[in-house]
Amino acid sequence: MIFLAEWWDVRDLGNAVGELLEWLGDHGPDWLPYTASALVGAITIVVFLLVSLLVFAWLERRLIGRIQARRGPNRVGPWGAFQSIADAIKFVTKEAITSANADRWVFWLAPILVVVPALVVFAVMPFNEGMILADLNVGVLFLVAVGSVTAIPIFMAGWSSNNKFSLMGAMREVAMLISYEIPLVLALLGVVIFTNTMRMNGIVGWQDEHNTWLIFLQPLAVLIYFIAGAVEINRTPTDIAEAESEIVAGYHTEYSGVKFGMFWLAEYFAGFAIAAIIATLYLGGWTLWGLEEWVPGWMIFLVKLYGLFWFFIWMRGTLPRLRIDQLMGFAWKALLPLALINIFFAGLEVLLWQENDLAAEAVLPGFAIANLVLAVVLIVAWAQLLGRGRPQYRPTRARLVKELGAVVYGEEA
Amino acid sequence: MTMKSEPFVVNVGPQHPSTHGVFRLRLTMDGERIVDAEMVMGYLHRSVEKLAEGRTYTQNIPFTDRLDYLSAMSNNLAYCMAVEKLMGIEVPERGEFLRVIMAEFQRIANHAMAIGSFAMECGVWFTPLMWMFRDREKILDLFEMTCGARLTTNYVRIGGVSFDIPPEFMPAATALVKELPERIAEYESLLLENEIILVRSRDVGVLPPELAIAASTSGPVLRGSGVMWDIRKADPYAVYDRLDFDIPVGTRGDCYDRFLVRLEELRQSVRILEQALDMLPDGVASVEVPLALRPPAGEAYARIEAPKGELGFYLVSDGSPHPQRFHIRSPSFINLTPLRDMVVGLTIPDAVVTLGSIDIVLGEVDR
Amino acid sequence: MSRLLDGLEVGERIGQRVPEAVVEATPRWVVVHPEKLVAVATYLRDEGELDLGFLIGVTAVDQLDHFEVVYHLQSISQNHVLTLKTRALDHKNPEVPSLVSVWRGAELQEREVYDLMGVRFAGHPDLRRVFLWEGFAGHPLRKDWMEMPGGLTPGLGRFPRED
Amino acid sequence: MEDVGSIVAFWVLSVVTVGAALMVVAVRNLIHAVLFLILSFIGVAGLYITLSADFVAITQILIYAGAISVLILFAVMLTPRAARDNAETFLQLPGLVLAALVGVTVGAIALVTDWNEATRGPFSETAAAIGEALLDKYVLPFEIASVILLAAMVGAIVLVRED
Repeated sequence: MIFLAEWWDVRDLGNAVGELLEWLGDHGPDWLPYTASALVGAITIVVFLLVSLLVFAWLERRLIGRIQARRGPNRVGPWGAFQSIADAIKFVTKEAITSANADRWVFWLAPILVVVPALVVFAVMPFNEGMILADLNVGVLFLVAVGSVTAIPIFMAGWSSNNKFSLMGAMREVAMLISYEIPLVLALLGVVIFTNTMRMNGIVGWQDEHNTWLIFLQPLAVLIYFIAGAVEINRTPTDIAEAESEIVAGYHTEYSGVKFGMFWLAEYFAGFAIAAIIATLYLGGWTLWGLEEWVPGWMIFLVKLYGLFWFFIWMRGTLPRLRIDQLMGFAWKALLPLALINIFFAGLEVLLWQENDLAAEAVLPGFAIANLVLAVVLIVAWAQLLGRGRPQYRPTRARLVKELGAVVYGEEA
Repeated sequence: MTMKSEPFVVNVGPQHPSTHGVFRLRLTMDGERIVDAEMVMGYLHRSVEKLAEGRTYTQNIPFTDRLDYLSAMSNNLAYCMAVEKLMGIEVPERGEFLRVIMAEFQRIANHAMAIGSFAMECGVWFTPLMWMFRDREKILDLFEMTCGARLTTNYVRIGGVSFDIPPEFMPAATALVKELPERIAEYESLLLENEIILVRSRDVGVLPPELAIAASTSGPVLRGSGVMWDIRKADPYAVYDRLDFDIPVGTRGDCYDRFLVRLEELRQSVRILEQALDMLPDGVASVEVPLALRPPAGEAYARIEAPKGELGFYLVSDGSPHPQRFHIRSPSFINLTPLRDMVVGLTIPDAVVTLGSIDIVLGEVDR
Repeated sequence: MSRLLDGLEVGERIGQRVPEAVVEATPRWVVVHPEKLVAVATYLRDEGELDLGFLIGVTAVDQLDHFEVVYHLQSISQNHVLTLKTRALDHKNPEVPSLVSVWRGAELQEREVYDLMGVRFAGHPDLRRVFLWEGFAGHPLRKDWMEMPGGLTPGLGRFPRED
Repeated sequence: MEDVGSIVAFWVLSVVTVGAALMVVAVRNLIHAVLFLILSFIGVAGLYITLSADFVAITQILIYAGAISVLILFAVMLTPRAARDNAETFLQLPGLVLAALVGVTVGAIALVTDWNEATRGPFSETAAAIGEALLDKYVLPFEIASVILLAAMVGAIVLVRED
């Protein structure tokens, strides 16, 4: 009985699948295991995402409730835990209105296509050593490519709605994605320079092998990637494309019911995707300095992923939103030069390392310290240059007076 | 090279998340820039001035609750002061102190809403608003304790107040006043030094003081432009002349300054409350006035520094039990006068922040 | 305390500067002729000692046979107030000059008065209705706005339980 | 191209690519045309995958579907509304002639060339090879291309500067 090999070992869910595929290969046509593995992987990813969504849609509201000194959902089920299911039922049962002047086909297609990029990203995401749907040798590039097409369904939604606010939101989104693509790619390039591979499992393996996480070697790149990623996923601090106080709901103003639910879904999926990318590339993926021998690797990965997603929730509950031109200026004036400097130093360090054939244990701590110092110095310098350094952007207080009738205008308090 | 673009019209409102109700701003855009702005209002017009002409002076007090429904106490106060001026009624000292206490609590509650929604206009996801709701809630609890209503209080009456405060009011109010400075420090740490709020509101929607005076703005909008003007000091009513407080003024006249002025007014209101609660005398809270008020023929204009600006009531009596003319000088409405000058040349996000910094309530704009 | 300017004294000063402008002056207010209104307002705003640069409010009162337009004025630097009035004697078609050129603050308020009371302000840059829609019949704050059956007018003649 | 999967994939992708390309010229709405163009780009990327050119395929999606299409969308959105349909123009006849010429040339080459039937080798990584070729053998064209792109970018910024 081949099934009884090791398949009950929870540390590696891949075992059971592997056994199944082997059995299929022995007993069926040769295309069968290929198809079966694709199906199993796809179903696993969708199920994982939907379950995470149900949990986090509720958890986020509870957490934001805590941040905002209120309770959050607490009526449906214990601690309101079934709130997301109630929401899902609401989305499905509500009427999905198509406005009279909408471009029907495009309007209908956009909410379907918008989910695709966020789903496809997980195809190259290693949940564990063997738990990866497609271990592409250009994995990092694949992430970037998939990220770059997210603009198109959003543009379709905004344009086909035939609403000025929708179109404005869509154009903002497209412009923003194009701008933030560049620092995003440059931040990922630092990883590739160090690990010398674009294969996701190879990057995780490199971090495991050198007993380090790339967040230590590339602190600036992580920050840049996190900010650019936050912009890409379009959640509240950087939700310029659906800024509710300005353009109502941006590109999905005209959507309702299950169509709106798809946008909402895609937003969460994209958030998980960005968190997964950071967890894999910068935080060692499914490895944790040997702990993966004892704890299932996918569990380590999920803890990292959810921990990072929590940062997005925290940001959402705290920060105001920049104006579109300020956000674009931030990409071009701050993130882009910082990313370029970061790449330059990463290349320099790797060159130094490889040319002199030094031992990794000797140089990597030095690089980590040097890069941390570099990150701090650059961030402080840029903040002085663009923000606080300018007199008008220093916080002031109202001046207190007792007399009446005079005017203080233009004087510094 | 100049880019040619077709101007297009964007309707911000009347159904829009950030117009504070059913206000409509018809913006003509040239690309990103606003080239013209037209205010369209009246969606909430309930003809209060006409209705009031058909009711007696006392019956009109509930109407004033529903003008600026976020600061009902102040509205009651201004109206009752106008009637008292018309009739020549003197209010007992305790009544005056209670009015000041309620008006200042109302100011804190109103500014909590104003600052919170201003922060939301800057794109925060509800957090400051919810934090401020905590304090507003406690203030509304005090109102409920005193007069049974939270929003439409109908508390200040002609000749005094409707009820004297219950015994549990003083401990609760003192505890709240002790707690508020900490809370305000918390808001300042969250909002005052927030770079994003700074870059969103600094030098946005600038209102120079000359225009602010010429356009009859009042309240935080006028003070944000650096004009030292506060009716509590300029034309003291109730017992404000016996209380010590400062007027916060801005120096640039932008949205950030208006926000700063409101933030500082919270502190000053707490100062006033500390003194007023301390000085509250014993005695009766109101004088008996006849139910059938027949003021002598004549006119009276009474005004107060409401949270949103100068709130005045102009009453003309012809000797009958109902006013011949009941005019409301509403600060929200008149503060909108320079809006067009402030938003032209800005983008939509800036216009929204500017509108938020003026702090309007549509019940008072449309009346 | 804001000082209430003596209407008689101010009326005299206006009379010296703009002859034949003052129709009536009492200690509490000054009534001027509508034709001289803009000149009087400009004088009140610019005269150094008066300096009434802040228009508190504009409103109108239906006095059944004529309309009275009331301006409350405030000096921010001197802290005194003055009530200025003018009368539109034609009750069917009341018209007074607009003061938007003197005080910007009159812009919305004159529109409001026009909308609800029907007083036309000549020279207003944008005199349209502000609360009611174009085409609304009549001006509701006028006492004769809605004639009720039997010649009654809306409003109470006496207090409900007075006798 | 022995295995069934590759052949099926090739035909499906070809139909999608060519069909979408035909729709680009056939549909009236310019935005629809751009969306079909994106579909065509993605089809080409799929064809690259069947040819084992993984790096080129991903780059095709990144550059064409992700960036070039957005560029075209911006170009369409910035044109006046009147010119935003795929109307018949006077360029129709020259276009047809040109298309016929290109078709004839491609067909002729396809028929004339003596094709080597390549057998599929093992799936190899192409990224490293492409990178080395770009920075070694073809470094001069690569650098010239980047300088031209930089000049174009600077020129674009200079053109739209407001002051």
